[in-house]
Amino acid sequence: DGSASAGATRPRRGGVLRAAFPGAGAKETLDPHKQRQFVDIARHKAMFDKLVELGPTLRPVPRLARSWESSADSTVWRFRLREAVFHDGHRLEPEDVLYSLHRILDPHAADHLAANSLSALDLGGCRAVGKETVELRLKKPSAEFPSLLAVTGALIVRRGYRDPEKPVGTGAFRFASFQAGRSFSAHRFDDHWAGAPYLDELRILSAASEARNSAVQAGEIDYAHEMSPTFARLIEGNSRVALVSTPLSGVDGFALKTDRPPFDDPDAAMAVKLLVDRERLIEVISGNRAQPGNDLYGKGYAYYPSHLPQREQDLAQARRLARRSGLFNRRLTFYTSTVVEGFVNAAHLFADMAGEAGLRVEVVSGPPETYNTDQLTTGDIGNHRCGAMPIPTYISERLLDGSPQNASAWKHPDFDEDFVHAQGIKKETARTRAYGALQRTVRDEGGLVLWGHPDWLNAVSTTVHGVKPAPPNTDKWARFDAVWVD
Amino acid sequence: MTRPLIEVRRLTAHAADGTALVRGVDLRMEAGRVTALVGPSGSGKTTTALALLGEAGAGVRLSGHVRVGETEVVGAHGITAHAAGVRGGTVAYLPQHPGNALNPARRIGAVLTELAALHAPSGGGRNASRALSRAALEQAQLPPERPVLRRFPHQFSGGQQQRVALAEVLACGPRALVLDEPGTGLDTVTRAALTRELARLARSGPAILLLSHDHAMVRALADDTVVLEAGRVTARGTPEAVLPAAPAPVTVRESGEDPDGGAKEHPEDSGEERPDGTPLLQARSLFAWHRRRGHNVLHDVSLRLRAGECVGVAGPSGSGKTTLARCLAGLHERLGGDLLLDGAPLPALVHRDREQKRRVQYVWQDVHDSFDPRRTVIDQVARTAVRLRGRTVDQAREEAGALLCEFGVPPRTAARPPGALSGGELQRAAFARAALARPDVLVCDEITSALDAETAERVLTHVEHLRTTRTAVLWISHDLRLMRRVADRLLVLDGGGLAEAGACARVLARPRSEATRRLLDAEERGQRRRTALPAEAGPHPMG
Amino acid sequence: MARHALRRVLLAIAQLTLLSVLVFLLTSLLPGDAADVLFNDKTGTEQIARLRHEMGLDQPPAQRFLDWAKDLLTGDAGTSLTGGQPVSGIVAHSVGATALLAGVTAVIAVPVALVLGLVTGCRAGGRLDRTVTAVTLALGSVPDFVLSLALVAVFALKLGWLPSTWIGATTGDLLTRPGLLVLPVAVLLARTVSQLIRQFRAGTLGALNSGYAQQARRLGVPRTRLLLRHVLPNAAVPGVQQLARTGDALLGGVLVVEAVFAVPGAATALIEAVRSRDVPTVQALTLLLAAAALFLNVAADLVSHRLSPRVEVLR
Amino acid sequence: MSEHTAQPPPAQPAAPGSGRRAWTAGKKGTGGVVTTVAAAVLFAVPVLTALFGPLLAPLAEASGPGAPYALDGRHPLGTDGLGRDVLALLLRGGGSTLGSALGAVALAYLVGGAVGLAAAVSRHRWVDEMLMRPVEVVLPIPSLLVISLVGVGRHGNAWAVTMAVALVNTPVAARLVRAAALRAAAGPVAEAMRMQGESRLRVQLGYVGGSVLPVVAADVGTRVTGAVFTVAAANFLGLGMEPTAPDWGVTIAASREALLVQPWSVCAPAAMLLMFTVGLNLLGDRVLDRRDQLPPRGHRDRRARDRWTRVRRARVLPGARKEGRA
Ligand SMILES: Nc1ncnc2c1ncn2[C@@H]1O[C@H](COP(=O)(O)OP(=O)(O)OP(=O)(O)O)[C@@H](O)[C@H]1O
Ligand SMILES: Nc1ncnc2c1ncn2[C@@H]1O[C@H](COP(=O)(O)OP(=O)(O)OP(=O)(O)O)[C@@H](O)[C@H]1O
Ligand SMILES: [Mg+2]
Ligand SMILES: [Mg+2]
Repeated sequence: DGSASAGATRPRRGGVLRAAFPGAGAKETLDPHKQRQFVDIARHKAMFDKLVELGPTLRPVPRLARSWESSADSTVWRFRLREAVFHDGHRLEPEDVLYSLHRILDPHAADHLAANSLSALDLGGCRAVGKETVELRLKKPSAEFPSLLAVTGALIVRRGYRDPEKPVGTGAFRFASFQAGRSFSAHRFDDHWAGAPYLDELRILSAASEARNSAVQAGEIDYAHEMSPTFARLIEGNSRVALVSTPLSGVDGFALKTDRPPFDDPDAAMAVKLLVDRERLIEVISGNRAQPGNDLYGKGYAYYPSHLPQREQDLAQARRLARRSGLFNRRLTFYTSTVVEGFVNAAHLFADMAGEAGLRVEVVSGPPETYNTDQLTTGDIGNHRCGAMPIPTYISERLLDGSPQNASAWKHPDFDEDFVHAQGIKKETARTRAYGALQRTVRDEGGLVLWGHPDWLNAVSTTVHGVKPAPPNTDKWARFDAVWVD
Repeated sequence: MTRPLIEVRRLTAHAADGTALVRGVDLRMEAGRVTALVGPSGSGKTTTALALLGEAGAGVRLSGHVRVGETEVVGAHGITAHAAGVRGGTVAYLPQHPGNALNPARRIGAVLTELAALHAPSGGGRNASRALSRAALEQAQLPPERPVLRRFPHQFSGGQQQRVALAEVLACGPRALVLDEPGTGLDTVTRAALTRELARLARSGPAILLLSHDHAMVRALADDTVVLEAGRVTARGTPEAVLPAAPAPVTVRESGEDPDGGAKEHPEDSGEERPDGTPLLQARSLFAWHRRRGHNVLHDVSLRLRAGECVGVAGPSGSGKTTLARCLAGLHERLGGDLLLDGAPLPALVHRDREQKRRVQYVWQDVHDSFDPRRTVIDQVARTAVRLRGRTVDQAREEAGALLCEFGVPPRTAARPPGALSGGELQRAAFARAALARPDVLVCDEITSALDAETAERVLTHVEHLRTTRTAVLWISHDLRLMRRVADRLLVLDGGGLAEAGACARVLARPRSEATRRLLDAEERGQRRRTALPAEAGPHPMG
Repeated sequence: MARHALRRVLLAIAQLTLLSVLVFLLTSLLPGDAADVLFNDKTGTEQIARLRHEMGLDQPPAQRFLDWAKDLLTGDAGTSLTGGQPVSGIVAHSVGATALLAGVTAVIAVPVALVLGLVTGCRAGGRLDRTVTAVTLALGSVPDFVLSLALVAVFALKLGWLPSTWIGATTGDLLTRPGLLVLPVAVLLARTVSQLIRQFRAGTLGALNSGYAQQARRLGVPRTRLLLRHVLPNAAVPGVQQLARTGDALLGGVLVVEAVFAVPGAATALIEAVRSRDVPTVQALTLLLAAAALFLNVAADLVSHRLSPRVEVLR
Repeated sequence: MSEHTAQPPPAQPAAPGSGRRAWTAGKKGTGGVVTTVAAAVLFAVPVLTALFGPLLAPLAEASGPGAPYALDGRHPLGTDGLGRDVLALLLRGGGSTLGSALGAVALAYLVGGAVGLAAAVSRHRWVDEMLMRPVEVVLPIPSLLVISLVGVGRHGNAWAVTMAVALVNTPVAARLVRAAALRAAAGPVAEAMRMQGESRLRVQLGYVGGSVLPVVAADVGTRVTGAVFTVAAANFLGLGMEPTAPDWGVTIAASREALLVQPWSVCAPAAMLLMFTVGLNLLGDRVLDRRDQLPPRGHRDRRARDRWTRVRRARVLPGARKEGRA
């Protein structure tokens, strides 16, 4: 299963593609540096390009940057640019890249999303080298810098870009119209550097899940993003709609707070890891559309230590460890929320499993709007979900002392040091080894119970071809350059 | 002999519990003739009259034969399906309680015009209907002016409402009119004018069935009289033959003598208060208004009531009698001036304590509206003794039952809901409800208007009895003859102001105000035979 | 009447003012603010603080309210905290669709309910009454989303007669494709009509049992006329009051309908704004909706006042 | 015309005596009884389920959890999204749904009705104003806003949502009751009762309340329905109870996507709610019709009261008998 392009006709020019994404109302924006929602990202992807994108295994792949190289200490990076043209005919130059980076890191624009990841840039030290190359200097060494340029919101805009209402990019589609929370449309850009797309027009529409469900079945839209496993069951055998299912598109799990009792004791955390019934969770929460997790992030991605044995449920051992660490005497709080569909279900399912093993878990539900922040301080256990990103990014965002989303409160200075060190290793095999060791530590002692890697489900009308499975946030995801309709 | 317009043969009516209400009544009504149906309260007059329209009260079964025009309205098996066809155009009925027969949400002009248009023989257009409706209003003794036409029913006094309802009936231009107590609530002047108008009307075509306790009116109008007693016809004939002889005129004017031979042995009363003793109830310079302050319907009215005294209030319809009564009862709160009970200020009803409530009681003019349609009458009457005199439920019930019996309302009747009582029965129940409080001040708003002489006598006897227990009575009535019997002093209201006050005998004998004189004149003329009337009829064309 | 109306309008303005304070207070009491929500998943405390400053959220609430009110008086509803676009634009874009849905629903619901209410009221207990009562009740008792999903499944997916959503449709499309309105309006009608019918029926029953209806019948007023001219004005009173509340009830229903049919409407916008603590947008939408509700209420009061003059006079 | 008189009058249905009867002919037939029984059954099934279901639920749960939205032989009504037995959910979930909806409406009517009654019955304009002005301020707040504010502010708290639903219904109830009560309270019957010294309570509840009853009864059913759906809509938005709570409304909202995959998971609880509201409304109608049709309350009251006094006399002081006769 997977791609809807199977048995496709020959690519054909022309036509309109109507793609629906979950909307975010007034929050939706045209400003590529403020993007936050999938629907924004999809829109911006049509109109803009990044220097670097992420490939299917979350390795950086060239986009506007044709190639790159770094100094020996990985502090100075040179990117050679493509011969790309903006929608207004202006040719892409290093100054555009520098302007974009300055704009992203503008201290007055607090809501530029990539600012955090790119804060390692030493803007003063960046410069153009000729007409084709841009040289970027970092404050501290990082062998992972190219993948940081692929983060959300790191799009390259035209020099002097100010009015978000008039977007000018190098993307495959030219802006036509936009209404926040409703619709967006863009036309084919014939001078696109990778060749013009097939579609005449791309419409990206916002709609809640109910509406996407029925609209894609009724043929009112051609592409529906983010569908549920129940929907997948519903359209089994439907000749008009096909499912594009992307395996390994992230991770589902639980986060145990390791900076306080009881989970500051690795035995207690291990007891929990051993008692969860991963199959049952996958069956219920992911509708059997997931692969079991091994308490490791990034299955199938670069740097994933795939040689480690799959962790299985072992109730006897779990009980032993629980008793030893005094888990039975405590009342555990599972702090959950409806922020993501399935969180509360998973929490209750977990509570049941834990209850069978003799643990007392109380599920408490918090406001979804601030869940991710609240979760950092509330409860002993929380939900954990993470989309696709490179493993080093994951570590830096979730497992370091200063990480903004350190849900398992994994705070170990030596771990942080090792990570910084690993990031600086230029040689890939050695770096892989170093990352592997770090991940292993977290798997055995950390507080992440990562039980599944769910499939990402999109629905596509059978008249649409060329939609490839790709994890969200990667290059081919929500990219409609190579899509055509009958 | 021509075939009569309406023919009733062996009409019987049975209540749900099997009681016979009407037992084999025969009746004929012919065009241009007035038939009067008289008889004591509760004798079945209303029941019989309703049968002409093919109607009966809740649970009442009719049988016999009623033919209206060519239509059989009641047959052996009860009301026929054709009955609806005669209503309005052929037979129009004026109900005994007109108050709730008027649509509260509609201006009276609109309804009148609508009815006129509905029953007009050949359309005639809007203007014709409007003219008809104005004519009807005029016949009913209301000025056919725009401000009146634009009023809502609640903006009329009791007597005015009666006339509005009558105007609605007349606007239909029916072939037969059934008028159930058309004279209740009307002052003597209006009543006389109405009587004249009805006489004219009868001659112009329709047959009229007149249900009335007012023998004067019956004498003045009726060609035939049918006396009903306990549901049976006991006498028939001309009014002279059937009715008791007309009483002597109320007053012998300018005689200076007490014409009633000293029925009341009070000393002459110049109308001024004796200086000694605080009055029981005193009103000083009362003003009252309805919609806007300043638009007063009572101006500067003062009165005093002493224990055991009965003060009568008379005056044309709409002169503010009910408003005055309601002020005293504490029901009308838009008022200025002082109210004193035993020298202490008397607040509005809501602020009265239980004792104050007990001491001042009021009997409604429109009794029908003052009873909860969902509870039995006896229950409602008895509550007074429970609440105001602390009796147990059973004691109160016994007392109420006894009192109602005294007034001629048997327990079995009182155990029904108000809708299943006759107009007079309900009026007596309302009186009993107030009397049960053993009040110090009893305000009676036309409480004998639906009663025949005999029944009224029972009520009067009780009023006398109350007075012997030092109860003061404020007696509002249009019946000046009765007033003379009952009242010590008389107040005459006109246009909201006090036209005259003084000893009853004096006022009736030597009226000083124009208003009183008019009322008395009309009364006097009303006593004369019908033949004496038409000369002075006004120019009111009909249809 | 005119004085009465003027009083009501002045009162409505006072009410709106009070309401805006109330709503502002309530939204301020919610956990978190727009900055928190905006950066919920990419937290950097320092970034949040900057953002908060930029949004003016670091000012005391009273100050913020006054600023907002001052701007509003000059006709400026402010800018959205989350999207940065003018609030007036958000309101303008979202209210139209909702107003259209609610309006069409009301235009259909009122006459239908009136007729059915009258007819069932005067045949209470009859077969027609029982049928209508049961059917409308049942329809009104099916949860909105179940009804919408079922209607979509049958009429859009199975039969293909009607479009299933408004996705991608513009307001102009509504005129050329009236089919878009059918299903959403049908869902909204189910509850509205059912409620209205009940009120009108009850009113009719009461009015028919009254003395004046009886007298009108005695005076030969034919059935239809009796119903329309005599009974209706009195029977309509409870229904009219209900009607005033229909706006609110519709809004609740509209939310579900907006989600299922992807209608870009005010209910969705309101919830979205509450979710993202976008106070200016919440305020603007609430005031607008409240003004609509007030308008309906005032209208209902005036109509009731006209329909039962007796009551107000007594006050 | 003359033909009519010549023929014998057509046999009559139940005497179309009073006007009302003529207009509502046929009420007395067997149809009425059938409807009453049907209404009672409709009403009783969900109520009994709500009351006694939890006792039976373990039986339904005996077969253990299944696959999500499965329709296998082990679960008579299949399973829900968490693989729980739908029948068991149905048995467990009535109390909270009916409880919170009824509770919210009852509270709304208790508070709002009292305010409305008091405002209507009070002869003081300022009392009326004082009571109704706040109500009028709250009235136009979109209930959606209140629900979402409460839902967001006090997340997942069933009580909070119940209170919010009650809150949004309170002003409505107040206005409705006031409007209906005003007519009665301003009428002569209320005046007469006051004149008789009846307590305020009796005037208000006994008479004015009684006159308001038809309007309220017509409203209560729809209001309960509305409350159920408001709660369900709150869940639909993720503002209400936990999405896993075994509550009918929650179950409907949570399983809505599976309407066509596992219809029972939505239809069974929806049917329960439907039966409840339809039954409730029909019963309300029946009671009202009966009230208008049968001999007035007084009859029944009196008999009941006589019986009661007799019992009391027989049991309590023998002296009371004498006193009673005195
Ligand atoms: N609600 C009202 N609004 C305006 N005017 C009213 C209202 N009620 C009564 N009126 C007017 O007030 C005046 C006095 O009315 P009131 O009822 O006191 O008269 P009355 O003397 O009792 O008459 P009747 O003998 O006909 O009963 C009348 O002219 C009447 O039209
Ligand atoms: N629906 C009813 N059910 C049972 N009895 C009734 C019903 N309506 C009236 N009655 C009784 O029938 C008798 C006759 O009533 P009816 O109204 O015809 O009297 P009436 O002659 O018009 O008296 P009044 O002069 O007092 O109006 C009364 O005793 C009354 O109590
Ligand atoms: Mg009578
Ligand atoms: Mg009067």
